Amino acid sequence: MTVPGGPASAGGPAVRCRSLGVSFGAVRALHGVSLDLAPGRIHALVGQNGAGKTTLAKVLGGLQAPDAGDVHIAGRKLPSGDVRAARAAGLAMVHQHFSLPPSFTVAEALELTAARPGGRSVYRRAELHQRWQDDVAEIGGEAVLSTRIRDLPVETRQSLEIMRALATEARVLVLDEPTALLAPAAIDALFERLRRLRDGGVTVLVVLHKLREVAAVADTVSVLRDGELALGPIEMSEVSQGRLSDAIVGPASQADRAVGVEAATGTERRTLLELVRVSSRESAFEPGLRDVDLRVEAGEIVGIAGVEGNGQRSLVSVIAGLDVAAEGTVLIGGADATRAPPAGRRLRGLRLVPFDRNSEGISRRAPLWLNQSALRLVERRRRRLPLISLRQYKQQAAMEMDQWRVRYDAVTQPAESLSGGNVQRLILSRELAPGLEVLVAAQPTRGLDFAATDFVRRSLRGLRDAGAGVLLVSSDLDELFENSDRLHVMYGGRIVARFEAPYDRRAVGDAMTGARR
Amino acid sequence: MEQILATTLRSAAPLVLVATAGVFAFRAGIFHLGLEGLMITGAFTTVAVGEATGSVELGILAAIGVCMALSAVYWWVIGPLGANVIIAGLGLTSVGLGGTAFALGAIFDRRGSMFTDVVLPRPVSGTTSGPGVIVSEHSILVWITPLIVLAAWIVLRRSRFGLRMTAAGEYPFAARTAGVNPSIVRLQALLIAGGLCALGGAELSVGALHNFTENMTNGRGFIAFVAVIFGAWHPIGAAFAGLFFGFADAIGIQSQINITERVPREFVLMIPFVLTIFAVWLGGLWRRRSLEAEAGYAELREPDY
Amino acid sequence: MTGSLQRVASTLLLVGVSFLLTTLILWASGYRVSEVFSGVIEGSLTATGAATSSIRWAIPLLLIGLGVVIGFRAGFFNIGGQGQFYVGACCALVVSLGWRDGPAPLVVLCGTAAAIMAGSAWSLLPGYLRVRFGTDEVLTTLMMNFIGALVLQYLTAGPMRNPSGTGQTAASERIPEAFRITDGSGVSATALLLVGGVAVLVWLLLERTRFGLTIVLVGRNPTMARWQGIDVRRVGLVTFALSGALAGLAGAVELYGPGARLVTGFSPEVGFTAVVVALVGLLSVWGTAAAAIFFGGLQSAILFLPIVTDLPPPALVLLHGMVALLVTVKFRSVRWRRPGSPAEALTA
Amino acid sequence: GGDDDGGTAAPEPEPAETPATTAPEPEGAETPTTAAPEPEPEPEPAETPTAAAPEPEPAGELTVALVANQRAGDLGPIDDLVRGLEMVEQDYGADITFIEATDPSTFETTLRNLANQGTDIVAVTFPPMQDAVVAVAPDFPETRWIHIFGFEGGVDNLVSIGFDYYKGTYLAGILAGALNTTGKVGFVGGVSIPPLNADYNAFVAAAQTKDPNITGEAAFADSFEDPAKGRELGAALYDGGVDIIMTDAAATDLGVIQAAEEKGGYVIGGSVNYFDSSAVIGGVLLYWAELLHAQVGHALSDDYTPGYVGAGVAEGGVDLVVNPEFLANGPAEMVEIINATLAEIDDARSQIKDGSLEVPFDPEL
Ligand SMILES: Nc1ncnc2c1ncn2[C@@H]1O[C@H](COP(=O)(O)OP(=O)(O)OP(=O)(O)O)[C@@H](O)[C@H]1O
Ligand SMILES: Nc1ncnc2c1ncn2[C@@H]1O[C@H](COP(=O)(O)OP(=O)(O)OP(=O)(O)O)[C@@H](O)[C@H]1O
Ligand SMILES: [Mg+2]
Ligand SMILES: [Mg+2]
Repeated sequence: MTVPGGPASAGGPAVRCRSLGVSFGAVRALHGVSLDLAPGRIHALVGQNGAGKTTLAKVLGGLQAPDAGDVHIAGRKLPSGDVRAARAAGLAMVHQHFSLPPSFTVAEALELTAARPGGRSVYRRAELHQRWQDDVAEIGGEAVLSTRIRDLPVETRQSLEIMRALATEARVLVLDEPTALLAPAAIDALFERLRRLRDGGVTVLVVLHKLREVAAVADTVSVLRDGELALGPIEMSEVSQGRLSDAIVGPASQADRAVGVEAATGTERRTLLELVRVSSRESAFEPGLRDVDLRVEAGEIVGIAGVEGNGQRSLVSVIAGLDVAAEGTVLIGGADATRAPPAGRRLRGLRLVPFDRNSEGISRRAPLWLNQSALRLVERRRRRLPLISLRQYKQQAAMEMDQWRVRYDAVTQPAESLSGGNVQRLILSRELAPGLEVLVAAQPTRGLDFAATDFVRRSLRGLRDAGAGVLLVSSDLDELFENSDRLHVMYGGRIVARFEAPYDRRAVGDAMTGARR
Repeated sequence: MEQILATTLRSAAPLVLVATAGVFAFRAGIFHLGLEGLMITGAFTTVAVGEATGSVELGILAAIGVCMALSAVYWWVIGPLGANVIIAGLGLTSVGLGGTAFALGAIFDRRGSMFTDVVLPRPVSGTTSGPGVIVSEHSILVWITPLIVLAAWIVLRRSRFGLRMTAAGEYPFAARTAGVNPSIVRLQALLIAGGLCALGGAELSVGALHNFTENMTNGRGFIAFVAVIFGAWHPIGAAFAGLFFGFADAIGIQSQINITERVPREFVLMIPFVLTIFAVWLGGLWRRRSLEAEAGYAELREPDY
Repeated sequence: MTGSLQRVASTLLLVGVSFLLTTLILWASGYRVSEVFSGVIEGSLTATGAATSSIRWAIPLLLIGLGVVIGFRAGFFNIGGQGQFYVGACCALVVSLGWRDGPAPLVVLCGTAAAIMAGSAWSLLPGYLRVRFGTDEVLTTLMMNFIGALVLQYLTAGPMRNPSGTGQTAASERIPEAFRITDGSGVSATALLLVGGVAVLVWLLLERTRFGLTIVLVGRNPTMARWQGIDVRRVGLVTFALSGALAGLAGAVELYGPGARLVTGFSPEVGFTAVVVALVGLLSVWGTAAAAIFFGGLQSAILFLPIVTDLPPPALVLLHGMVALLVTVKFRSVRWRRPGSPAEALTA
Repeated sequence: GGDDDGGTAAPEPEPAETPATTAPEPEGAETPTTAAPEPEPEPEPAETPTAAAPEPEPAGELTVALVANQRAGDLGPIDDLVRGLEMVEQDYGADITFIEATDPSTFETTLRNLANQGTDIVAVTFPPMQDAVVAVAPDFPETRWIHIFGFEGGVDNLVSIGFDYYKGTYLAGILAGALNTTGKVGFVGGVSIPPLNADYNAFVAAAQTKDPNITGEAAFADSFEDPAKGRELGAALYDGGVDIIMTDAAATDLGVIQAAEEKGGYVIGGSVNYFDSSAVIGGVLLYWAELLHAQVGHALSDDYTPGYVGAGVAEGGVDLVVNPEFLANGPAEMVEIINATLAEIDDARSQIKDGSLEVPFDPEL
């Protein structure tokens, strides 16, 4: 259980991978990856969705035994697929997916995943809390220790994941897309922290998608493409942005083309979605809506900015019909839909990209084609026989997924076998299909690689140009600035500020933090 | 009243022991429907080995051993071999019920039942009136049961081992990221459960009685299973649920005797079941199970297709 | 297709292994094992009336099992088939004896309708508690089983007890012969058509309607289903009702078919066996049908075995247990990945 | 000692069929039967109304089956019947089959299977199987059917032997009433089904003839195989002021007897196998083994006559027997009362026989 102390032996890499290979059935997630990470630096790992980044991270962390090759840490070979050995060797991980059991209290989760040497294995609650009280200071202090993981807001959960990885005094820290769920300020704080760790001699490997973030934090960068190391590790100073994106996308690959979604109507100004003085009840970790007025017209993208947890979720839920507006009116396509069930709203052309793709967007254990076809199940169709053809469903699903370049093997595989970004593509392929009048997109590019991100944004703009209305809820200000025709800021369940392009980053930021009303 | 309490304790003890076994299994993520089979196996083995060796301690040890071995088989079938947890569990129950009855014939050439002199001691015995009745005529296992429940609570809720077990059951990925092999943890949980079922069976055959009778568990394993759910998978909760069912039994017995003007018997017999539904409903109102717990649970129950 | 062939083969193999293990135990205890094997074949297939009897036992298993399939697909662990079966049979009985002079087809129709409604009602109570309050349905449906058995006991020992004869049995009067759809063997063209028709309908519902797909989505992830605009509660209630209706129908078929009267505690295991059948059938309709026939054959064989062998009754329970313990063992393989799939083309 | 003071009113004994009676040796241990059921010590087997001498057929061909609707291992009727079946095997060289059919819906299939296999004689047990045997028997005229505890007389190849066990419990009730000191007598049944309810009512009615203030308490275990519950029921009854319990619950009885031993109460059971226990005063017995043996003989004989025969208290097929051990070693004052009551019981028995005493059959609780 001792952590190898002192700086790594001079000259030798902190982490050395030699010709790693991992296959899942016919998919080669990793192939011949050899990679040396110099000690005491921040290494970024980038690549498209499904390129194998998570798989590589898992191999390092001992969660996935490679089919070929091996991993050395500080010159010593790790037994393959052994989490404890990796941790004993001083490697800690922050996973792309949450890795703490929801019903555990924070203290219990820490004790489970980050137990330090010493401490009795049978404990009293008070004792346990004492053990961990210093660590949680920055995420809410002692009070948070007895909170259950499932009751924590997403960001806090993410911070906790990072915190518990650091708690073990790791010499090598691997973070898989740690920024995906964080607000800009939190990202800055995280990077600051990583730099401090680096300065303290810790070697960091961080999986990122946004090149801006890579530039901000990384010392070196490596690129995975189709399971192979396409570039790096190379000093940031030696690589241009263009070369990096070429390496990610690959020379032969063309940019995704936007999908031509035909919006149902022409471009005449028509209010597609309207909320009039809507209030709703608050939920566990979000304020309810308070007197929200909102209008989305045909041919425009309305952005919703705000620090997460300021009512964005309530807003989307009320529009989707999952929450009932306590007061006020919701109009969809000009007709009152305040009391309409979710299905009714879908029929009027409302499309949704939910916040949490894994729990709300897909059914992880259902086959891909069924996930893709979900929306077609609530459509009302006039037919003599209510019988359908599965083959037709599968074919159509395959077609639409191919159009969105979802990477999959067979339409019958369960959705959980897709990489994170591909799940998002699957959702988009379902929601951005004909019949769309107004789209509510919550964090539509979260977790997407940059090419896909660009693709999604262009698709949203394409939708707008074709006459649809889009409500874009995002925590990425650049995304909002680039795409929104109008921008609202939510704070504490209210819309506290409304902006028109061109935007003043400073003013928007002030509104988000409540500094401006 | 004293009698009702005494009956409650005696009827509850085997239920509580087996429910505690169920809690271990549930926490580790196994929807264990083989409890009944393990229980009857425990009851039989205690009597059989007790008779053969003349020692009740050896009988119980052997029962624990046999039940653990069966549990290991069960683990192997549902784990490495990937069989359906529920069906294999029901199968285990049939194997236990059929196997013990068969063994009774094959080994002892008996049919139906078998007496033994080798029984558990009773710390207090012979009290016939007053509050002393409450604690009288209970085998030592009844006395030990609360300690076992307490120990189970500490192990499950106040130890790293328990954290690992709960994590493995609730969210195997989390367990794996913590360097825990969920499969091994499940084996451990099943072994513990097997031992506890053996005790539950032994209490029935050499604690409350001094014989083994085919099928003598008479559905108690399933009632214990219900107690686990009723008790929200918590060792203390399940123990109280077991007590509740024991109490319902005692009340049922007393009401048979004391209610002279009879409502149709069947309706009286329905009362505990209706009460259980009501209690579960009410309990659900008080504390809605979390989505996550539910999802984990659904995954447990959800077979592949 | 090869996948399902593989499954069938592995199921058969596992059943063989179970038999082997059991016979090993029997052999070690000094029984003649060759008899057991031939007895199983005879008892389920070749002996006089054996095939019929296999089908007779398969019928209730199939009907209740299909209900289980519907419930499980929607994510509800409705194990209340036994109780629903009982109250279905009870209601059919009350109708049939209450209106014993009525025109046979009409009475049978009404009785069946009553059974279906009773079964759904018995299932809807836990169903409502589940979708409305999140009350655990495993527990409530289990409890409803016990209550259903008591309802049957009450009726057969009380108001519906056969008043003629000796009064020594908790059993109802027999229904008029005109009402019956089979003789004592439990198999007739009518019964087979009915059950086959129901199976086809269920298959169409599950595999060829949007509702069938909706059920799967709800079962896999209700949250996602809600986001997709699916009324999860309604789907839940409908599936509960359908499960109960099928079990209730099985009760009616039992009464109008082989039973002709109700006896307290008849077919006490059929509800649980149906759960096994549905799971062994991998929650597909035809798989369930095959599993029902298999378990019907097993039941028939188990009734037959003691006649031709010297096996003691517990050995049969043991055998049944062994089969259940092993029959769902999977030979794991990465099933959904085929070479030459689109993803391969993409990566190549 | 196999002698029985409350003996039957001398039906014709059939020594030919009486199994070798071994007097049970009282074992020193106070545990109830740890040994396999001893053959019936009763020297007088059940009267077979058609007293035909058996003429064993050439061995090897004959197949005889017994289908029981309860499980064996009850130390009671089923075990006795199995013993009778084994006697048939010995005496007639028959190939025997014993089947437990506990699920009523399997009765018909099982009977048909047996007949289809060419079984010569099929015996079935107890009233619940009546419908099945009546439905199946006519389809298989080659097979001769015996219904033990049945009431149907109109089938060509079926002999039904009817018992009136409740009249036996009536006799037990007289004894219980005489011995009772607490004003309460108890009854433990397996499941509250009509025949057991009737047994209980007759038992209490008889006790009340001794003292109209005596009340009865009935309790049911809802299982015939739950001795643990039997123990609690027994304990509750004794604690509730009952001093004598009539038990009628197969394997559940074992728990009731244990409760009696622990609580100092007394039991009247349903099997001679319980007589090892010092708490068992006696039993309402049927001579199952002998009856089956004799009926098989009858079915094989030339003057086979199908139809209904009564074999109840009046015919000597059901009787109250006092535990000889208890008479020898029981508390003196109780033995005295028992001896004093025997005459009265004899009276009741003969009144039942000549019809002057009508024991009510009341299947409702
Ligand atoms: N458990 C698994 N079973 C089958 N295939 C898998 C599994 N895990 C990953 N894959 C496949 O391996 C490939 C690499 O996946 P990985 O998760 O490493 O991608 P990634 O680079 O992390 O992508 P993203 O940016 O979307 O998270 C993908 O094609 C994915 O579908
Ligand atoms: N998975 C679950 N499903 C349903 N209810 C649960 C579940 N887990 C816990 N509960 C309920 O929440 C309560 C608290 O649960 P938990 O097991 O975490 O114990 P706790 O409050 O931490 O208690 P303790 O102090 O004993 O550790 C339990 O008593 C139970 O009622
Ligand atoms: Mg990833
Ligand atoms: Mg607590």
